[in-house]
Amino acid sequence: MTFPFLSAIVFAPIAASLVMLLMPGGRKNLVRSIALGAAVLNLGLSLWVYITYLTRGLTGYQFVEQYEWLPVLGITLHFGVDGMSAPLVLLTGVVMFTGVLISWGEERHGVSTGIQDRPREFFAFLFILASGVFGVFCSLDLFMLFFFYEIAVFPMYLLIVIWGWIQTREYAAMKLTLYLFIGSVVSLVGGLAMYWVAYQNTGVLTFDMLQLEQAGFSQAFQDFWFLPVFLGFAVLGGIWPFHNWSPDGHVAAPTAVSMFHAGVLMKLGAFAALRVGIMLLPEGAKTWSLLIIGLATVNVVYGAFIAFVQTDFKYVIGFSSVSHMGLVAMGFATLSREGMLGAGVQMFSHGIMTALFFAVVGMVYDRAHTRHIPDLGGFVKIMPLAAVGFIIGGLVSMGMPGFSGFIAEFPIFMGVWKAQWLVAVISIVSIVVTAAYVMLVIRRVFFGQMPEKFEGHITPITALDKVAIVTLCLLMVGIGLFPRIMVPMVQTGVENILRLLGGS
Amino acid sequence: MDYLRSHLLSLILFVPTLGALLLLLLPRRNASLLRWFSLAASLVPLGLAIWLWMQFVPDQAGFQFEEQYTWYEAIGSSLHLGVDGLSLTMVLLTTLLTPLAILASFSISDRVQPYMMLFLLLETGMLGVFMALDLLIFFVFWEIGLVPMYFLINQWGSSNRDYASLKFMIYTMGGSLGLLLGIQLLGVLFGTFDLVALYDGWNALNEGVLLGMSVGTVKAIAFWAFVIAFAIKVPVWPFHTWLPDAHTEAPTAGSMILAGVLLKLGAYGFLRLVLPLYPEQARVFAGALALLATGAIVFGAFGSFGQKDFKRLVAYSSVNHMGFVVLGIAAAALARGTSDAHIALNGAVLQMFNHGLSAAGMFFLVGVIYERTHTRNLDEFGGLFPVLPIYGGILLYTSMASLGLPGLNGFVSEFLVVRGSWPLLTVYTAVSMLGLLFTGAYILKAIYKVLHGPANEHWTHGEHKVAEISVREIIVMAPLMVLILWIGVWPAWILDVINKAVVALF
Amino acid sequence: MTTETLLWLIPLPPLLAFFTIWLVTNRSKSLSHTVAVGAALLSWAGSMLVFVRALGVEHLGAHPFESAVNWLPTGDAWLKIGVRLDPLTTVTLFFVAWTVLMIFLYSVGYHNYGQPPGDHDRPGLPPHGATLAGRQVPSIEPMYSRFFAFIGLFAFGMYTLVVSDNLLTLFVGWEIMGLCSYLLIGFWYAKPSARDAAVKAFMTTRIGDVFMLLGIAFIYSATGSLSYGEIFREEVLHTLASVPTPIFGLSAAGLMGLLLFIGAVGKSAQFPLHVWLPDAMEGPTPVSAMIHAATMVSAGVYMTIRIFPLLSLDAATMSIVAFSGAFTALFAATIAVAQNDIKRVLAFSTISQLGYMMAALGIGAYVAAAFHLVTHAFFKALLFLGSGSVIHGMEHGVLHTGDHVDPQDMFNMGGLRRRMPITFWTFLIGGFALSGFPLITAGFWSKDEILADAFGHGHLAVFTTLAVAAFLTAFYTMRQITLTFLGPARTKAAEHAQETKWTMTTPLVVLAAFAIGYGWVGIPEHFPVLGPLSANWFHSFVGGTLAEHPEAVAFSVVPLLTSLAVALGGLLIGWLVYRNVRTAEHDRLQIPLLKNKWYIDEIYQVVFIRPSFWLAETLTSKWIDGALIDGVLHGIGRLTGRLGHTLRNYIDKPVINEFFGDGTAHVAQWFGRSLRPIQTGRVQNYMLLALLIFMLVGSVVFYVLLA
Amino acid sequence: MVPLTWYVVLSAALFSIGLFGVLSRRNAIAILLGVELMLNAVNVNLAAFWRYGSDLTKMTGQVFAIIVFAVAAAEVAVGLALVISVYRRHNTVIADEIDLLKW
Amino acid sequence: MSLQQIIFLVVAAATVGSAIMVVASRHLIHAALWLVATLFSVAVIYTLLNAGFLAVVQVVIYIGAIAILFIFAVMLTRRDMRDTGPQHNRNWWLGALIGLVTFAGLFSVLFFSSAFNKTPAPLPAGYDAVSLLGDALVSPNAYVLPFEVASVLLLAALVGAVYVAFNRK
Repeated sequence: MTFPFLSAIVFAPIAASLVMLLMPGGRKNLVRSIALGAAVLNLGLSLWVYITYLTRGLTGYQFVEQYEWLPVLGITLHFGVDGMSAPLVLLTGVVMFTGVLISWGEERHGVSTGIQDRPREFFAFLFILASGVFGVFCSLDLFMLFFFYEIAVFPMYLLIVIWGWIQTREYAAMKLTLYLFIGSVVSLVGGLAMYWVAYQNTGVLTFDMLQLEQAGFSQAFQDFWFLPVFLGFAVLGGIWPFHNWSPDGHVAAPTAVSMFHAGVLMKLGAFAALRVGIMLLPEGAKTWSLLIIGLATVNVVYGAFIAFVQTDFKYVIGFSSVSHMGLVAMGFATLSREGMLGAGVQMFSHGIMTALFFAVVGMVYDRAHTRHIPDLGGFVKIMPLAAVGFIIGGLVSMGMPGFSGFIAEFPIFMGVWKAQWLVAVISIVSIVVTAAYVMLVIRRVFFGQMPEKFEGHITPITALDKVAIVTLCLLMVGIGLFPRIMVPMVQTGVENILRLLGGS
Repeated sequence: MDYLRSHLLSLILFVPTLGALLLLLLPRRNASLLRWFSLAASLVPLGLAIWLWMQFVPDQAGFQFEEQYTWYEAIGSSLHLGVDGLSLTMVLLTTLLTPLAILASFSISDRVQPYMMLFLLLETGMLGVFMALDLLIFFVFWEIGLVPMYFLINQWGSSNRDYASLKFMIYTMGGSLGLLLGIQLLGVLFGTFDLVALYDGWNALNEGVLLGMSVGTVKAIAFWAFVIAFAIKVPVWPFHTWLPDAHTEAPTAGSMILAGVLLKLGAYGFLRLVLPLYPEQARVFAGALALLATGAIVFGAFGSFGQKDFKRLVAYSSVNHMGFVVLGIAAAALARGTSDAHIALNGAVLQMFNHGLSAAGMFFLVGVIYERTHTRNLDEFGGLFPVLPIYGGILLYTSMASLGLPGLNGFVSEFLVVRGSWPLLTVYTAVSMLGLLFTGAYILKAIYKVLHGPANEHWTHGEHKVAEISVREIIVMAPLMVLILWIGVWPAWILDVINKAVVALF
Repeated sequence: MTTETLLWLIPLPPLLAFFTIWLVTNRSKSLSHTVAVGAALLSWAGSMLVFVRALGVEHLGAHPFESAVNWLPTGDAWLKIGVRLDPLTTVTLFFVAWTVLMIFLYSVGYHNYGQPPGDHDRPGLPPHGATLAGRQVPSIEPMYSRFFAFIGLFAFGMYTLVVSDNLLTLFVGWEIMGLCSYLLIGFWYAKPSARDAAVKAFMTTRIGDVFMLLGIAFIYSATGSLSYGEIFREEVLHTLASVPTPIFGLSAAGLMGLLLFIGAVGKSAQFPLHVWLPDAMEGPTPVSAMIHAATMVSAGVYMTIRIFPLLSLDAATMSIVAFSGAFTALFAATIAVAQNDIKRVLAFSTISQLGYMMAALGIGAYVAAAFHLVTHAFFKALLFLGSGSVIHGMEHGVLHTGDHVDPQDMFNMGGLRRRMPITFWTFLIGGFALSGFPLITAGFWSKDEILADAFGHGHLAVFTTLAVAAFLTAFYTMRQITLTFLGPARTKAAEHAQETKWTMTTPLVVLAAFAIGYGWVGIPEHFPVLGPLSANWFHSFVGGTLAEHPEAVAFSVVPLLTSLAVALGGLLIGWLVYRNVRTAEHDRLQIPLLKNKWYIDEIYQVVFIRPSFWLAETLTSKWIDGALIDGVLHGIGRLTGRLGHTLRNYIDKPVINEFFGDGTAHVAQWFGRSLRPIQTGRVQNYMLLALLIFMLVGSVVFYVLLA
Repeated sequence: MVPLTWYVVLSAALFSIGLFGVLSRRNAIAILLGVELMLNAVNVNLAAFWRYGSDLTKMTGQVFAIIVFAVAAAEVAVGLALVISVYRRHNTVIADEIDLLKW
Repeated sequence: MSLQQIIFLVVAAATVGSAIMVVASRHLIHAALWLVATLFSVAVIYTLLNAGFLAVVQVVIYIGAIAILFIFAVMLTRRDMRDTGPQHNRNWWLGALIGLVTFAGLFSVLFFSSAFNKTPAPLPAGYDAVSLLGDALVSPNAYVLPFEVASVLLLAALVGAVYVAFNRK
């Protein structure tokens, strides 16, 4: 019996949050240190998992653990990672780590950055959320997947409502929660349908996805249930036209939460949609592939165009996420090797990138107390590193070669060529639009003239912020220059999916 | 030594990057150290490139010094480097101009560290394009080149830099979308991006149906996608309007590189990708291409003649000169394999190199005068010749080179282009002579306004008296001038390499 | 040292001189002119050596000295460049070497070497004179060294052009000379007139050059070579003559010839591209003498003679050449009679004389053309130098007396023959040579040969035109001499004019010698009395340049008499008319039309120059680039913004967000609100309700389901 | 002898009357009275079923009745206490006027 | 029609009548008194059923404690002895309807079903209901546990009542 890495990864955050809740709320730094410790631990663990998977050249599901949970209903605590989920586990570890770092903040000449209000509860909720996320990525059991999915979604409500942007937090939090729950409920119905049909087909009551894959659902069944399941999860992936919760949510959420939210949670949706939707209902996926591609195209172009006209710094990023997640959905929907490969990488790349974006936006907002782009300017003088980070993020987001974005987007488009070349032609426009708004934002926020009212009131970013930024940038550049540190792994995942798709 | 020989290209390619990274470690305050270090970092590739030139065997057809490293095997792309006569020339040009540009930008005192880093990265980007034997790698470096240039313009440029830099970036990116799509199509079709493989595969593919269209149509569309991408970069009329803005706003060294090398990327794209991949389409559309080229030559000359801004004038002259490159390419496309085509291509490639020298020189000289007077308005100069005899001489010399004075490099290449394209595209060539005429007009206008002209007391006396060109600046110009004369008098040394490559390729 | 090597070396000394002066010695005046003159001397020596060797060769035309090297790799062939010494080269080299050397020498004096630097001279302006011991004396040229550098470069260009064996290097020299001409005309660039003249000269000649470049490209692409030896081979010419072209129905050969000829038109200032030459007089006089009389403008004719084999293949081209030449000759002469500036008169006479040569070529008399080329080079150089000397003397007078009259206006002169005798006599010789004073002057022989050829080959129109032109030439030459030297002095400055230094007079004497003596090498053998005495060496020698040796035209008395008549008549009338004209007002030939050169400049201003500015500034820059192209781009940019705006405000917010998203929520809220009244909070109501429902359901269950 | 039916009908009547009281009286105390009636109806049933049961040695019916007594006592005690405290707070015992359950 | 039947009918009539008065009488105090009457007649019913002990308990606890408690409560919750306003709420008719329906339903079920149409077995000789009841209440294999629970419940109710009704002023 080897060390249960995945269980450790999944349950460590919850444990940490309990420990934090036991701490006196006044000792903020103690709480933060615990949080940081836990985050580092998780990062280490997920890194270990990732590296092991990569270096051992392993394929299929690894680090598999299985425990009885509710045998009567065939529910087991079944963990395991494959090429698709291992990067996401790492991603979560990274975002968790950086999220803690930038939420640490400081209070200096009246400028309070990061989370100064009840950090104990904040981190506790955040870590519960993290546990849920890890759980979804690791679990191979449909029931557990839903279980962790809800765990991941719910704390978001509290985090936004309590620590969010005062003006819209109730609205956004409620909206977000409702969208996500409704979505998950819809897919839950689909999940149960599979459960029963699988029972009828095989006579085994099980939620185990590895067995459900073999359940041999009929074409009609798959065609009927694919859309609810896929879209239900894709809501969290921000698929058009169910994307509206996401920009509002991003804007209302506190920085670290936005990072988690755009960086990881949306991947949760895409990943679940892939795991449950495509991998369990491959035939249905084939049927509906073009529709999904169509929706995703709308996402991509539409998100880009809207981001282009936003004047709220955070809304720009929010809509850019919509656009980029569209690429992920598109990649998966192509059901082709390149497309899914790209989508897999894009999930990671976009996670890191958007986390970085929101981190920087948070840093700016904490100091300027406005996100209205025309009111900003000249921040490069005070926070050069943040500016550089944001620029790198921007380059990633516009798919600039040499950064992870290109590694991700290029294969996606190749996949789209295979599926429907016209879509490629249309959606590639988004690249230029993205470039345009990214460059404009960079120029207006970081360069140009700093308004007088900021002169002297802006404090530089903390060392921890710098650590966070550097970490994220390194990942993006690293993957961009050396795709082989991620691509082969994702490839194994893709192979696995292709096997289910009948090696198309 | 053996290692050096086998990794020469990657060394040339990545030494600047390495230098950029090392720059990070140097103290930010110590400007002079940063400058000298980056100069050194850019001289290393130059040395290596010269050595490469020595080692290069012109008679041997195909690519030499090939290197291949796995990069993105998942989609069949690898870091495949190699040079032939064409790329070698361009590599030499790039490695030559970068140190000069860096030396030229010693006058930059604001944020030296990022400036120099961007410059070195830019060099890597440009070299990468010239060395790449893998379509995807080509595109990678092609795009990477934009970023440092964008920030160089946007951060160190002059008044209207925001507009210019964004225009440059977006225009070029927008242009390369078609290229990107084309590359993806090829990748999807053949599962590899290796140029050598694609040459055969793509050309072998001639009938059948693709994307619901006949292969011919698809190829035609793809051809134009490629052409537009490169035409914008070259730039060919009417895609040229980003260039005057970008050049004008860019810092001196930026304009040097922009005109000296970046424009060549486009022309190189024509030679490396368009002609080999689409010989048939190229032949069919050569007329249109020639038309655009003529437009570039004539309107470039007219535009240049119409400018009030010294730098804009020089910028438009780039449009005019690069027009000859495209004209030569068009001629070659029309009659691939004939000696006319070879001559035209020789002219085009040599023109690329020559324009690299003369345009860089011109922009530098404009920068020199700008640093002293802080104006580029031609009407505010005048009568500077007596004050700046040496500068005047150099300016005269360089502008004569760009005017195409026989005995200097410009003439050789332009003559070859005209000679090559005359029998093939007689009318276009004849019309483009009008451009050649106006080349003289605007060059003389510039000299007239700056050196001669009514002496502007403001600059010739008093506290605004302009200082004579400094030794450093002369050192920047010296190699350019020497090469200009050398190629003008004895072009064989470089043209031989080019010619052999051209004959082998086309 | 072999002749070939020598040929390679001849152009180099001036080039080296140029670089040396430019880079090294430009601080020291004496060094600079030593280097320059030394270089000229070297080239001169080389040329003479070559000349002598060439004379020793039988049938030089058939077996010229040749040497070529690979220059440009073109595909699988090479473009060779090299040197070639055939009779034409030899004679050209001869006069080029002499004139260049003389003019170099002359320049030393002309720029007042040895005089003190001026009080307030500034670079770019002619020296204003300096005060030495309270007296105004001429001051030295501020940019003395630069001048020598430039003329050095120029000499290099000229030599290159002459010795080169192919059109390409010829073009190289050609353009280099063009540059130097530009630089030297604009030498005093602080003078607006000089600046404009420089640009004008360069641009006008460049028009020709552009066509010439095309012609070269055409020849090259048609024959695959550019060296004379290749392209003038029989079979090549034959094929070229047979190939038709779409333009004017000319044969390929004709078209090539025409294109090249246009180049010559520009360089040799033929109508309609002649306008630059008069303005070019703004340059220092040695420049006018060398570039705009002896060498560069002659280069055009030289090149045309070179391509004569090509030219002669197409009758149409030939007649074009002939008529443009003849017309130019007459046209320029008419203008010359109305000019008062001593140099401008000479300038127009140059144009007219070059027209002569073109005409000669046009009628096939290329030997005569060559002959006139050489003689003209000598005496026109002489005349220019003489005028320069006159101007110099006048300036001396102006400085001495201090009344600032224009030292170039002939009506300010007069009576200089006593003040400056050497200049007078040499100028007289030159003038007579120009007007073709019978028997003794070289001009007579060359001009007479042309007229004879024109008559002999039956080109009567050309013949008469040239005759009239010759008459006018003689007339205005005499007018010039009369106004300048004869009669009393019209101004105080003229009274105090002073003979110039030896550095300036020596060249005058030498050139005068040639202006007389050079004619004797070309006396037609059929000429009465003199003919038999001297073999027509020039004809036989230069005639050997081409494969088929042109036979001398049969002697006819008509042209002889004509030329005698026009020359003497012109001179006589000129003297009679201007003997006692005192001021410009009394000059009855000051016709505005002629004085203003037939308003050609003004016409060009309207027809070409203004439109080109409009094209460049308004059409291209403002409309096409600024408005059209950028307009489209900005349109696209704005469109993007507009699109995003629309999507957000008309689709995303209202439809998707408010309608679907919030809409659903609102429906749910409404539902809840509408159910609120039930919640009275009263226990009994709840109970009632519960029981009612219980009963209903119960009864349904009991009476419907179970029953 | 008296048939069991009579007893159960009696208790049914008693129950219905109590129910009516509970539902329709305004006074809280009166409602409690209704409740008492209903409890008695139950008790009557219990006793009757005991008596008419097959085995008289089983005292289940009576035991339950007694427990119901206890419950009734408790209920009344608590209920009246509530009524009194409500009266103290709101100065009323009218059920209609007490709608604390409303949100 | 035996004597027993006649007695039963009379008592039943008294019970129902008094019960009706309980819910119908305008004066609360009267209602309370009518309740006493009802309880008493129920006690009589117990005796008819040979459940003497129950009858006794009924009288002692109900009439002795509960009814009095009611009367106290009534006294405590009124300013003067008169009841003002209607004693039935707006939808009393609904309550009445429900009561009637309930009764009708029960009646129809009970009266026409033969299950209840049985006569009681005669009491065996020496039958001591009280001792049997005592055994049942305290014997561990019978109902001791519910009994104790009931007592605990009583206690709790007691405490609760005191707490709730305790006057804090």
